[in-house]
Amino acid sequence: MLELTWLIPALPLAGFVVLMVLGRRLGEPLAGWLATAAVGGSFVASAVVFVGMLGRHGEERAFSQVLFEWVPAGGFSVDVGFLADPLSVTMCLFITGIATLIHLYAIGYMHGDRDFSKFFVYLNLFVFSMLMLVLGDNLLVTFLGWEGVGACSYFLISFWHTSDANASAGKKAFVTNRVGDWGYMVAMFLTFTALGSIRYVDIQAGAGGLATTTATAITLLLLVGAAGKSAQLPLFVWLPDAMAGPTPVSALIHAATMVTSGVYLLTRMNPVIAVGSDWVPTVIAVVGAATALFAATVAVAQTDIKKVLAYSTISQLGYMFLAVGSGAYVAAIFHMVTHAFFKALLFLGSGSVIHGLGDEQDMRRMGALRKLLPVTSATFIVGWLAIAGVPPFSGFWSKDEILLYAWDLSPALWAVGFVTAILTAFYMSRQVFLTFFGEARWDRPLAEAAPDLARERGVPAGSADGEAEGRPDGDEAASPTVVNVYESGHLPHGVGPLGPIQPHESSWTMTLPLVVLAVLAVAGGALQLPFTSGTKRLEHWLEPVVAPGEHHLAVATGTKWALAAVAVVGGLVGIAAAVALYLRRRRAEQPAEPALLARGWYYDSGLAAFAGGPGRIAFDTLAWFDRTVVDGAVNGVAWLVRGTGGGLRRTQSGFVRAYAGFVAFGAVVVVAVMVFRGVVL
Amino acid sequence: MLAAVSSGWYLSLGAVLFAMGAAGLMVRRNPLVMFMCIELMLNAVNLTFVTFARRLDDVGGQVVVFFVLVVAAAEVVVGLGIIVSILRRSPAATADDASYLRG
Amino acid sequence: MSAVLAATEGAHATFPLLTTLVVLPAAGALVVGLLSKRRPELCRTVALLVSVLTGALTIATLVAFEAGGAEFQMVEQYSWIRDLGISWHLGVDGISLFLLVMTGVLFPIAIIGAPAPHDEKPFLAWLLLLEAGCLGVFLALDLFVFFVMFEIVLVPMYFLISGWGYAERRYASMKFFLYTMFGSAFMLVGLIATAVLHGRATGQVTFDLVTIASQQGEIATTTARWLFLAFAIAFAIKVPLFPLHTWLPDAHTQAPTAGSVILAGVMLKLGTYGFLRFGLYLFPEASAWFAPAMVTLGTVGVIYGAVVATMQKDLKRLVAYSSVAHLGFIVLGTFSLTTQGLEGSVLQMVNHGISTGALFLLVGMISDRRHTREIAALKGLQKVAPVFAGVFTVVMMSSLGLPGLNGFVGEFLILLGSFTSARWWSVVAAAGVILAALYLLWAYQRTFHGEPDPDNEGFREISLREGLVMAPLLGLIVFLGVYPKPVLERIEPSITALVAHVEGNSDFREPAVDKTGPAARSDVYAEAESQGEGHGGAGTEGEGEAPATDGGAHDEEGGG
Amino acid sequence: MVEVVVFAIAALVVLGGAAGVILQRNPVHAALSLVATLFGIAVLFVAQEANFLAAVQVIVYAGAIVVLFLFVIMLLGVDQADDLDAEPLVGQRPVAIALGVLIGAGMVLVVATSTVTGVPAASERWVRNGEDVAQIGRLLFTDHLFAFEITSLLLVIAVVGAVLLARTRPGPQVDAEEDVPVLPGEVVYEEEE
Repeated sequence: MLELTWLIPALPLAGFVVLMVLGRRLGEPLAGWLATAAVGGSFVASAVVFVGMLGRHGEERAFSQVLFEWVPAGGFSVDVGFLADPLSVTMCLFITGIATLIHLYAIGYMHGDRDFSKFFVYLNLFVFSMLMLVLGDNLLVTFLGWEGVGACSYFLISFWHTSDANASAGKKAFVTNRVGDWGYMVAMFLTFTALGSIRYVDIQAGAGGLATTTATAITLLLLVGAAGKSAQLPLFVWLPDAMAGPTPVSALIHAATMVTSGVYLLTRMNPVIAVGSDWVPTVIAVVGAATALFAATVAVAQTDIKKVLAYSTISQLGYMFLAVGSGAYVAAIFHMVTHAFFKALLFLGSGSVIHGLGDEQDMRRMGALRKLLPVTSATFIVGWLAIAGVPPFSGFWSKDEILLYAWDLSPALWAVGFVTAILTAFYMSRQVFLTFFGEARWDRPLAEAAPDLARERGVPAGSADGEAEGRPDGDEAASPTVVNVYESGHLPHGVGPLGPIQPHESSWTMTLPLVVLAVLAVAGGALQLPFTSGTKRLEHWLEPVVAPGEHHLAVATGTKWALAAVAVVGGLVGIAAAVALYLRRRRAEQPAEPALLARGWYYDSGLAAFAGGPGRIAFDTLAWFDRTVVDGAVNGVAWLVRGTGGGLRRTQSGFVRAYAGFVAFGAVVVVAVMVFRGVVL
Repeated sequence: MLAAVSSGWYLSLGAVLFAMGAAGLMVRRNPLVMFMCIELMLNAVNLTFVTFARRLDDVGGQVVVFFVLVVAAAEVVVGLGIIVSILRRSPAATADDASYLRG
Repeated sequence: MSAVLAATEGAHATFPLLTTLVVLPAAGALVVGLLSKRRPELCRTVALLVSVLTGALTIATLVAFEAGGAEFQMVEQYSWIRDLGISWHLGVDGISLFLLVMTGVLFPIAIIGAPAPHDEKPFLAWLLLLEAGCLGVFLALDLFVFFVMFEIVLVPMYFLISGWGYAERRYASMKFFLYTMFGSAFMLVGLIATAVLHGRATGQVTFDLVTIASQQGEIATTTARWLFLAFAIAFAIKVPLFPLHTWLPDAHTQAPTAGSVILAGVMLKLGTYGFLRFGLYLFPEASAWFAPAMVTLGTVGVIYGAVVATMQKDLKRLVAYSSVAHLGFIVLGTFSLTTQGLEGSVLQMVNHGISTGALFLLVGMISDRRHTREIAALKGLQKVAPVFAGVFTVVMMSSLGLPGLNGFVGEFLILLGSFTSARWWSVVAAAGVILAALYLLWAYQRTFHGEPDPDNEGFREISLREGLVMAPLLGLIVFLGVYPKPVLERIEPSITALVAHVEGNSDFREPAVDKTGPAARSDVYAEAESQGEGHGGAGTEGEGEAPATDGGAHDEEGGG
Repeated sequence: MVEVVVFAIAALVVLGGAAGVILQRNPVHAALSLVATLFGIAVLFVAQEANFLAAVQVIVYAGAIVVLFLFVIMLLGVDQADDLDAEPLVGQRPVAIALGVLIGAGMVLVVATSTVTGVPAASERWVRNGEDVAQIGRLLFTDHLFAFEITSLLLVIAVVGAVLLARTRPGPQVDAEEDVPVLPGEVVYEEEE
């Protein structure tokens, strides 16, 4: 049954091709259904492969299937081939599964969009690329998927391309990813020169023979690549902007699947990491921890419902890197899966809210939606509890395991992770309360409901300052500033109407995925329960792949329980704080989040300032250099020739006698030569 | 008749004559006179040829002189034709006035 | 002329395919030139017919070419100037084969896709003559013939630019002509010196490339280095290599669309091809000796070209500078002197011809519609012309090296190869990939994204003719990206032979890749392989998927 | 002995005539002094036993050419003295004299320093039997036949050219003050900066 592997990516590809050819003719909603079917089919295929794999034993579970030779060149040869092993199959399962749900959701969400079918073309292409990424049996095929998903995320982020913000967000994402891809490529070259092959099987077999420095270099370069794709410090900047894309995209690409591929890559390459210097994993862990904390602090102060989730995603990815760094590959994958469940759930939930509120994304315009959006709110709350680390929801188990390993590596890292956990609980609770609880801020016109938001959008706020002025600096980290968006006829996405709003629950195509995901978010923890070795299913399942790098805990059971308890308490503390701040108080004296955090520590704006300032100047200087110096030299030569010609022209005086003079001079010279050389007549 | 005067004298004379012709060509502005100077130089050359012809017992030298004479004649004819067409327009014209080929 | 005679002489033996390739377009040019200019449509038909026929012949060459042979094939040799040992010597090997085909394909496309705004007759005649010259360059195996062809090419291009170009055409064409001539002067001296010195050493003068190249060591090492330099200058200008590149933006920007397409697609390759044929092959030792310098220049070109491209305000100029960057890659690969690098270079020559050619066609369509190439003047085209934007996107993605499209394979092999021999340069050059994304996407954003302003509201969607012109290019872009094997396996033998040639005549050694990997292949792998074999059916079906992609790709793009 | 005297006198006449050509203000006088030079040369020819050439010298030069000069002078009536004091070309005169002196001195020096050691003619030895005409003739029509024919051609061309040039063309007579084409087929190039 394993030989069906090729079918897993083939189906979305087929869907992509078909939709591209006659997507317009199919139109809505047929195109959507077809795309969903394609992905669903590939989910079935992966399930079949999974079952087939269960029928085998540890070693035989690595199955590689070569379709055709892709790039043969001298001693270098790469096939388009797939490697189906526990790791890739796990990825395939949850990717295709979640993708199917999100496709279904998107049919409802994208309803009425003029590019409905095109959206699904991109979505299918993305799923195909993502599956190539995880199934590839060598670094190059993975890279094909790696860049493919990058391109798709570019297309999808700037899907509503008529607004410049979306367009530049897409560009930003692609270019930032490219920075990471640079690391990936160089790592690939290094691997090839060191091992003579970039097939995972060869790497796994040959990693032992690698020189420590080589392995270290490869790992660090891969880390650059992973940081770019998985939005870690310092390359995370593109992810918050990526929220400009349609919400299903944010859920699928920028929460569940693509952004986790960095973690996948590092896990896949764990044999190499194991060979590298022992400080390398620490580096990874530190990057992860720092990112987790940083993003969490920023998430605390966001007002855009999707921005909160975006930063939360970055933070959670930080956890996964922390896990990889601590040698807890299983935990990393575990958290990847659970996170995929609850974060997709949260995103889709927020999408449902946005949909229900007529494209309003700012939480200052929400509140008390619990009753009007029953399914959405219920599922959203499940997701909240899951991410907040409340037992027995899935998030608790995975996060707890990561923290456990972090503790084993160094208590300091554990502390960072712990603080992050508290913050996570806090900002998620804040989001839930602002959105579903408290007082309604949508039943009145914008100006009265949310004066500060109105000011930001440059509409006359209710009473005091009637004059509208938009914030000059286009700072993406904070809520999307649009200088009087209401003057231009159509509203950009994420900006709700001016007047009162009638929220409504979404159609079943949108709510069904929510319910399914909610169930998964609750039960996901069952994959890997830390009680007995029997309950650690994921660990046994992944064992053949991650064995080389997996770290073995040396922590007393007592400590484990203690840490778990502390974590739970931390989560509750966070929730409690949020309750105190956002649920109890009246909106009037609602605490204003510090601007520093709202603007993401000015990291992004600083970066933009640098790119727009010195960076641009440097580029301009080089262009100037090219125009004036390099080309100037060329034209200078031309000018020189012309000048000399003009000068020599002067000697042609036209006076016969002057010419005679020249001739005579020549004669004198000849004679002189004769005199001094002496001649024989 | 024995050659009491060595050919060196003749050659020297030719040299001096040539030099005078050259100088004259450069000094005088009247096209006609310039032509005469050219004739002087030609004659200097002729003299030299003849001298060598005698010195080396070679008639070839004289033959060359013969050709020079012919060419000189032709040249004078054409040259004077040009001069005529210049001077007919402006009787006071000098060689310097005909400097239309100035670059 | 005598060439034509020679060809007809030879015709008795076997059909002189290669000679025909050169003569046919030239004759076509003559015919078109003789036609009445009051009947442009007739000229167009004839020109199109000739170019298509030539294209077909190049395909025939591709078919007749036996894969796996390193030596020159279908060689034709007719004595031309006996006393000087100059002969009409043509041949094709893996290196020139695909450049040949690319030329044959690009010309008809340029003729259909970018008709002359006025005076079609001379325009077409010049184009055909240009084709003859380009094919001649790729086929020539005789220094003299090569030089003649190399120079012939300049004339039509000069007239194309100066006659049908844009505002600054006179300046641009003159600059292009003089600049390239300047280089050619060095080459002329170089090749005469080569022939003479070789003749002096061996006793009989010959301009035959194969003979001279095979008899290395006849020319003193240092002398050979100087000679290489003489050739290198000419090629470096043609490529163009970093400091000598400034004629390119002007020429590209001012040339008519067809001119730009051919200039970028074919003529720049004359330089890179020259480096392979008359650098590495003719002066292996010198090439190895100069390799570090050349690699450096290539790398500089990659970064420099990309940075300058980013700041261009004129769409065509931007593409022109992107060519500088791409050709930097090719030079880098060429002088990495590794199998991968060289194969990548040859492949990338073809890829660049296709992608940049397509890019110039599209930019030409834009400037035809809007009568401006100013990026600032364009906005929101994607909304009014989605299919056009789609086509542009695909081409753009291939140009910035997206895996799965042709641009990537070549770039990757180049970087991989240069990494083994010139590690740090390759690392730097790889950063060029980032910049490529930057300038292309930025330009795309400013041109296609956003709300179209009144000027761009009326932007016409891609027409059927334009679609049909782009379709084959898009098809090639996808196919070469997904399944470059047929190309690579034809290139490989010649390249390996070339590398061996260089190694045999210099102290350069291709860095051996540590083979611990394959050596230590685990049982898992072996077993996995056997299973892969066992279910070959799946494989073939999977293979079936690959063409499906490009089929779909250009159906959609072209049909729109 | 006799020859010395002859040479001395002839040389004096030659140089004197030359000086006259250069220094005489009036072209007519210049022409006359040219005649003197020519005669002197002729004498020197005779002194060197080139009798035929001497004759040709007198006939062609003194007879034809000089007459032609005088004829032109009279025809155009430009026989007024031109001033030798004015020199429009700056520094032309000193340079000219210097160059002249250098050439003369240099060549004399060459003659003085080097001895004449040419190979005596192998083929046409000059037998001094006074029949140099026959010898020259034989040489002309054997070895130098081609050149001889060419000269005939040259003469024809010269004649045609002379006729063409001297012919008066219709059209307004313009004077040389304005910068206009004067020579046939002459074009005036204006400076382009």
